[in-house]
Amino acid sequence: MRTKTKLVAWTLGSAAVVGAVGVLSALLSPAMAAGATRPLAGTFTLADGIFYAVAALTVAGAAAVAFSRNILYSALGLLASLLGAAGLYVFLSADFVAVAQVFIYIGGVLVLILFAVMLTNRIGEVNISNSTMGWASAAILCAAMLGLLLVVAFDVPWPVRVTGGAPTTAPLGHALLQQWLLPFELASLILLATLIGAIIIARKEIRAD
Amino acid sequence: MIPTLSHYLAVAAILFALGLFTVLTRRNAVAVLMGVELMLNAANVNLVAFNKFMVGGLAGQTFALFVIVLAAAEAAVGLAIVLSIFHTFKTIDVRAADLMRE
Amino acid sequence: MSTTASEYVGNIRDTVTSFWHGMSVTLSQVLRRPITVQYPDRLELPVQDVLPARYRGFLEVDVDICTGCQACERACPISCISIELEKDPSNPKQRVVTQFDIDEAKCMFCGLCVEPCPTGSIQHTREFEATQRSVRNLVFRWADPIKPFPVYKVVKGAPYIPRAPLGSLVQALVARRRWDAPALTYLPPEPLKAPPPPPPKPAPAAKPAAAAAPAAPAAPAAAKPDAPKP
Amino acid sequence: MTQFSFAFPKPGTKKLLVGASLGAVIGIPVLLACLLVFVIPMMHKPLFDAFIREKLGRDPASWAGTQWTYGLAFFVAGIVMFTFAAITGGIFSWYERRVAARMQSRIGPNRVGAGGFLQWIADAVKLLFKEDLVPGEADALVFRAAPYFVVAGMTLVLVALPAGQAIVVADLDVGIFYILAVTSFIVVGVILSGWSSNSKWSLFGAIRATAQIISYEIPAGLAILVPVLMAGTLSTQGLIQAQGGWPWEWFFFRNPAAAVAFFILFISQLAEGNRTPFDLAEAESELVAGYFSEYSGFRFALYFLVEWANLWIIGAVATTLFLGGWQIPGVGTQTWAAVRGSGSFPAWGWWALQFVSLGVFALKTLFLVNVVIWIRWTLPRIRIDQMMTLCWKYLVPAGFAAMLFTLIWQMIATWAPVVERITALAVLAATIWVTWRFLVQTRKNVSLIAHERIDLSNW
Amino acid sequence: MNHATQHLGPTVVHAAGYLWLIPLFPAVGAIINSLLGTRIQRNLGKRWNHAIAIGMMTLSFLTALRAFAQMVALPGDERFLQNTLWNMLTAGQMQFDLAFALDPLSMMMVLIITFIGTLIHVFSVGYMADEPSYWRFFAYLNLFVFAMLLLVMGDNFAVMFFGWEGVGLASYLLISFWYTDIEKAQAGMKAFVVNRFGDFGFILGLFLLFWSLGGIWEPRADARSVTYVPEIGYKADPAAQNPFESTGPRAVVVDGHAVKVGPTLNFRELRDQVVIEATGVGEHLRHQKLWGVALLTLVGMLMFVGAMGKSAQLPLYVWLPDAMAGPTPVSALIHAATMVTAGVYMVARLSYIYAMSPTAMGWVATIGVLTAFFAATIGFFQYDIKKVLAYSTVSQLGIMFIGVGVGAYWAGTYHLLTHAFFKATLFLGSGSVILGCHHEQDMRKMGGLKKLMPVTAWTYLVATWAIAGFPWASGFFSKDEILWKAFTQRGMELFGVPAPWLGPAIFVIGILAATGTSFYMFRSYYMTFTGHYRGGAGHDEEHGEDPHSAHAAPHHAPAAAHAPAAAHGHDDHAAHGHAAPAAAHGVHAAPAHATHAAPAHDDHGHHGGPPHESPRSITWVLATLAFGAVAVSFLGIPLLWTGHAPILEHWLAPALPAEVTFLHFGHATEWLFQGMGVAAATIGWFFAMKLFKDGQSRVPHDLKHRFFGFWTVVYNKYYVDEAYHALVIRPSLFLAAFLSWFDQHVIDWLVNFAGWLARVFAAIDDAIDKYVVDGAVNGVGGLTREGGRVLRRIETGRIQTYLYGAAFGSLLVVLLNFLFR
Repeated sequence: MRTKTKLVAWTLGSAAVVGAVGVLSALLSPAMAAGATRPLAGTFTLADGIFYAVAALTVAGAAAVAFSRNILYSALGLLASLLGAAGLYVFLSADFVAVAQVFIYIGGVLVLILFAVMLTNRIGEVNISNSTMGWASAAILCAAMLGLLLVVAFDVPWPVRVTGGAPTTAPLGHALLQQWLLPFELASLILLATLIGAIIIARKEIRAD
Repeated sequence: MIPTLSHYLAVAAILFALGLFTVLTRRNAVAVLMGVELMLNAANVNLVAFNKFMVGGLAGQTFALFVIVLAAAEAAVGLAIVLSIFHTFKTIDVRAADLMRE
Repeated sequence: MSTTASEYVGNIRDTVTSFWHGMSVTLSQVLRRPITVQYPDRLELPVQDVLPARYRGFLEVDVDICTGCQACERACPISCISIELEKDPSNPKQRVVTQFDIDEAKCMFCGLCVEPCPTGSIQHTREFEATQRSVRNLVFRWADPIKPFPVYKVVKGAPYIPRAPLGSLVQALVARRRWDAPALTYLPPEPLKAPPPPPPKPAPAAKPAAAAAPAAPAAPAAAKPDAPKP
Repeated sequence: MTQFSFAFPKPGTKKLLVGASLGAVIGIPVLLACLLVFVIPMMHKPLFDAFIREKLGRDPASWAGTQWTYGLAFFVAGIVMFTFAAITGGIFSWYERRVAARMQSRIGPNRVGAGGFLQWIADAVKLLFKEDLVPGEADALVFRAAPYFVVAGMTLVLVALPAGQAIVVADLDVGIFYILAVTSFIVVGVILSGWSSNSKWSLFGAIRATAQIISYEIPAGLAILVPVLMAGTLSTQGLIQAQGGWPWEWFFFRNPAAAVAFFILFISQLAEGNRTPFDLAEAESELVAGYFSEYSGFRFALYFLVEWANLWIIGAVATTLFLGGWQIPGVGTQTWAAVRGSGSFPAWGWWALQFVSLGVFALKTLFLVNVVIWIRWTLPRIRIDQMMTLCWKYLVPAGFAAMLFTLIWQMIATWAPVVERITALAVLAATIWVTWRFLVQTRKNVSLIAHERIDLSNW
Repeated sequence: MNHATQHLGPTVVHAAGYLWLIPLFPAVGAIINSLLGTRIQRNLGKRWNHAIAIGMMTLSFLTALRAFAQMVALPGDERFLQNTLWNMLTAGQMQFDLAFALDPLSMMMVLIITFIGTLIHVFSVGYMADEPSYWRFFAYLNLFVFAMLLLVMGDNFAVMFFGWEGVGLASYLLISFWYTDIEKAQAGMKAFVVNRFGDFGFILGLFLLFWSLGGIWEPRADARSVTYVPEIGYKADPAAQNPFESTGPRAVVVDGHAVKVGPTLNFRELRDQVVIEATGVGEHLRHQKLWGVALLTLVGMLMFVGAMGKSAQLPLYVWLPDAMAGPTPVSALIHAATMVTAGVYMVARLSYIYAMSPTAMGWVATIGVLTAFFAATIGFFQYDIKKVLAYSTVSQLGIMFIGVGVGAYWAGTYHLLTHAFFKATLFLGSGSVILGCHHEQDMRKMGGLKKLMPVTAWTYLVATWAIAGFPWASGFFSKDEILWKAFTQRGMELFGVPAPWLGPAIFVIGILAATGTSFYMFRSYYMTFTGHYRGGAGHDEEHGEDPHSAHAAPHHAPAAAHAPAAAHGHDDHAAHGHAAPAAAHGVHAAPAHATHAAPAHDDHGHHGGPPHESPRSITWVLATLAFGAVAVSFLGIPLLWTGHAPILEHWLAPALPAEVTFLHFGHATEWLFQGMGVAAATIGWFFAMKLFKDGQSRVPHDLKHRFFGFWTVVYNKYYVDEAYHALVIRPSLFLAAFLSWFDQHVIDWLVNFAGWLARVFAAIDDAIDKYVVDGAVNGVGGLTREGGRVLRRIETGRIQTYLYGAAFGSLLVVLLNFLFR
């Protein structure tokens, strides 16, 4: 079946990308080359495997967003990508951010996007076109950008100082209400303004007869 | 092969590049929004990763939270605008809304 | 539409009180005995005996007093009755009924066929059980195409028309057919399939059974066990 | 009038069937309980390490197989939890049909097994063997994937949902927030299934369901904030540990606003679970079955599984947040510690006590499940505007009010804890009185019809 | 006559920051009732409408009392409370603050307004009980009180003028309160239009005064010793570097006090610079002439024109009788007690201006006495009780103007005070009678009400007693003081000619008017309250067909056509074209019923039942006012009786700085004149009693037939309305028609011609424009357009394009950074 093969190809491709990045990192990273805390060919833990799986999920989702012909599949890809990002946050011991990511992005933004997709198409139209333009130039630019970023990621000797691991929810709450109180309140204000603005923009115009 | 900061940055880079690609190539405004979300997510991953591996504390996570919140706001307003455009032009092709161009 | 404060509070109060009473009512239902009668193994009498007298169950045709007028066929709104009449080859003056099929699966038990029957031959019974493996087997065939029955002539001046006890004929018919009998193969037609090459006519006496199914393969072997025996 | 006899089971029923049913009735829950009690606590790191150290004789820190064993254990735990959800959902489906029948003076399923208990297995088997149809014009991939989102949303909740003192797969730091978050998978699944079916009924049902779920997340979140504020933690176990075993130590009674919040949460959960009276999304008369109209066979079974497994989740979340969770009256932290013993692997008494805590939790949850079923057969479906009115004009303001009241209440309770105790007793007394009045009313309702008596035969 | 002003210093001002509250309260009441009144009335009941209005009035009155207490505590010549809220306008030297001030004069006015106003609000509760738009009535009443308070409390002319126009508006609204009746709406309009005539004069006078105070007139050779030089003030203000910095020229007077001189709108500044001799402004003004006429005379006369309109003097009095179309409380409050006295108040407030111009004084006094007499004669033969009172009001206002005209400012003001009380009593009494008689206003339909409405009768009698000028009721003291002062004033001039005979002449006519007053007031009393009731048990027999329609078109046969004493009496007052009775019978028929349907009259029909006493809220108000009408007399017991100046004169002295000289006569003469006043009152009373007591005498009837022509003329108010129509309205219409013709034929032709010329020029200009200017412009435009066409390629308006730029740019920057680091 076509979809099924495509799905498999997609998964394999994403895994390949992630694996390639891993290999690239082994070759490029000065920290790795210098033999950092853990040996390069050390034990491959379950957690590492899960990390790569999550990374592959993220990348696959993003690829689906970028390349899918059907915008709903793009949305599904976005879901996967966001979920993968949440997984990455868990790995980065930012569990509150991870859950917030799931809550807000998947529960809010993604649902909004799905709604928008459905509201801007005829009801019941399954095959929603998602045409593209300027494919080649965009590909060149993005490849350049990606290359640059990857070089930066692997070539710069980042002064790594691993922290964290402790639960962050309660400290985050304190930080938000003490250190970051003003941004917090501003964010709430922005949300309120957004809410009102979105309602006003989106509703049908009421003509003053 | 052990995930380090560089790995997270690489994932973020890929996310960003794909997001950029989406924004550049898509005609559908909703898809463009999705690309923006991807790029925001890349930034978020970077924020949290740097927070974990270099900075410490909670600033990175806090900012990631703020970015998430602002992304939600952006999505709400963006989609409202998309709906408005749809009502006006009966399409959400980003090339359609060029009344101001000529 | 604006709501005043008292209306607002009143709504909440109404909700709570209606909840209270409604929940109480349903709970009291739980605490009562169910009134459903379990069928059939919890009944002391046969269910047909406790049904109301005018219950409309399966249609029954007493072929002995059927005049072959086809009034019931015409009356049937969904055409579940199909009747075929022929002249008796032996007696050209006598007409015989070669087919009297009632599709009980289609029948909606409206009783319109009963009304025009001049002799009361066709009647609703109180029978309703005829579980069959195939829905096709719910076609009750009252006329044997091999042995068609002659139409009844009403005897003038007769005080009454003798009729078999209501239900006995159906019971006999049902009892004759096993629940897992093989399905009739010629009903109903399968319209979407391309008509297979016409099979050889099964038997010279076997008339095309159903008006609507000329093209169905009618395997004689399959049809045999079904044929109602007089 | 004909005299009918009612006897259960009917004389002549096969002894084997009765035995099997009874065995299932008793055995399945016991089996589930055993699985939960013995498998889930092992997910906790110290216990797991102790297990490896003492039972397997390896050093968990250096043994290479630790992580794989751990992964395997998680896999097992996942299967256990999913099985638990599936079986609970199945039993609930039978139970609901029985209760529904009784509320309508019927008998309900009574053919498969004694009392029809095995009906849900029969239904499941039937659905599994039905053809898995995909409508011709549907988007096949999404159509097939959508049920899994829904199931994932339901199952992921079970990760952080406690069922006993140590019976929680992962006591997350953000537990209740996590539960709220993963519920949104259901929304995605619903909207995808509705859209991909390429049927207007499905799409309308999906959009209704989505609007309903995301609307009611707001009052639910506000109501959840009340116990969170009282406990000062988001962790589900932390929330339960902040309460006590006796009713007056429950959040429900400790704070009048919490009682209000309980009802808000309960109503919101009904709405989020698409339970009557909020089952607009699957309003049969209008939308056939809503977003899963086009599904059949196994995928249909998944939707139904989620629907009934949600019953447990509804009850469990409310129990966790407001009704003291698994806290056994009179058993405090010291008792738990004493029973556990000093060894790294707990003593048997601890495991036994886990059973008790599971029983307590299940009892409270099942009570709420009963209420949910009861409500379904009491109230008619409400209109969509009424639903939105209820959410935005009543529950949301009430939720805010409850939250603000709780903020003040916590200050008062910190200042004078006795106030909280007095309130708890007063609210408890009021609840008991209301319950008593309710029972009296029910008794009256029973005897309103002549010659009717309370009759619980033929269950 | 030597008009030496007093040697006064500048006004000492005491701050009173709460003064703004006094007008604020009624304003708030008006706003509440006008914006929310319908809802209040519908949802909460009428109770709340009047509760708000009365509550606000009470608060205002209490605040006024507080101000009074503060003022009493001050030394006599420092009694000036001031409260500036904010500056509203500054233009050149004109400064216009929103400011309130209270001096003893305005204090008295404020107390009258708030006290009587409150009482009349209370009265209205009963009187208007059935009115559907109850809220509107109270909103208007509060609005009126607000405007009136602005008028009397304004610190400058602008605020006063706001109030001046505001009371006009409120009066208009209230007269045409039942605006569905065209007659009433027209009555309101008439009042409004007539008042505009007066206001025109007033505002002209104001401009003239403002202008005359400016420093335009340099010292001239012909003017003698004009010392007013604006630069003095500028030089005296050491802080000011240039004229614009100083708030105006100032003149230093005693003790380093600087007094602003020059144009001003502020009463205090005006008074200071005019009254204080050291400034020289007074001298300057006195000798100023405009077109050969003394400027102050012009100012005084023009301003008095405004007063004529507002205070209903000859010839602008015509609106006041028609104003009786409004509800009776309105007549009492606005058209008797407060608004119509605004003119008197204005003259008193500007006493220092008038005192400097004997011609203006003579003008005021003459107009006043003529009005007093003229209105009194009309009052003799009126049958409508409210008309009688209306003409009486006009007459009494004339007497007040005699007072302020001859320079007895305090006496005029005192008469204002007393008149406020007794006329309010009379009007409210008439309202009570009208209510009791089921909206009957014709006195011939009354009679014998004394037994039926004892409280009303007694209060009416007391007020009549007071207005007639019998001792120990307030009217006596004020009226006699005015007439005595008129007699002793010999300094007035008439059109620049000294007329020492004017004072005695005014006295003679005034005493005649007083006699007339006594006569017609007692006539109305006797006709109304004595004898037997002539109205029948209702007047169904008259109005049986349809009272409303019958009176909606009150143009019946003229009065002369048949004997007016005939049964169908309504024709008579219907014939003179006024609307009041129609109002009372027609539109207003319904409202009053619930009020007097109190306990005993549940079942009386449309007009049924005998007259009855009014409800408690009305009688209490009547009693209070009647008591006041007697009690205020102690304020003005003359010097002759007690040996010291009357309390009110003493109180008002600081506010009335003008010093007018009077002749001095012996005590015996004074006693004699007081005796004459009593005698006049007694004569009037005697004849009234003889002729009208108990309705027995046939003499009035016979006299009427004897002098029927005369009677008709007087009864029709000397045909003044008709004269107005012939002399003012028709010429106006004719003039308008002529101007219209002129406009259409002459001016239009000129305009068209100008247009043609312009077109010719435009054509020439167009050619230049097209080929010279446009060429340049188009060249520039074309250049820009071509440039834009090239440049706009990069402005696609598409986000992607910009993103390309941004991404490529950032890439470039990073790459450069890598290359050159």
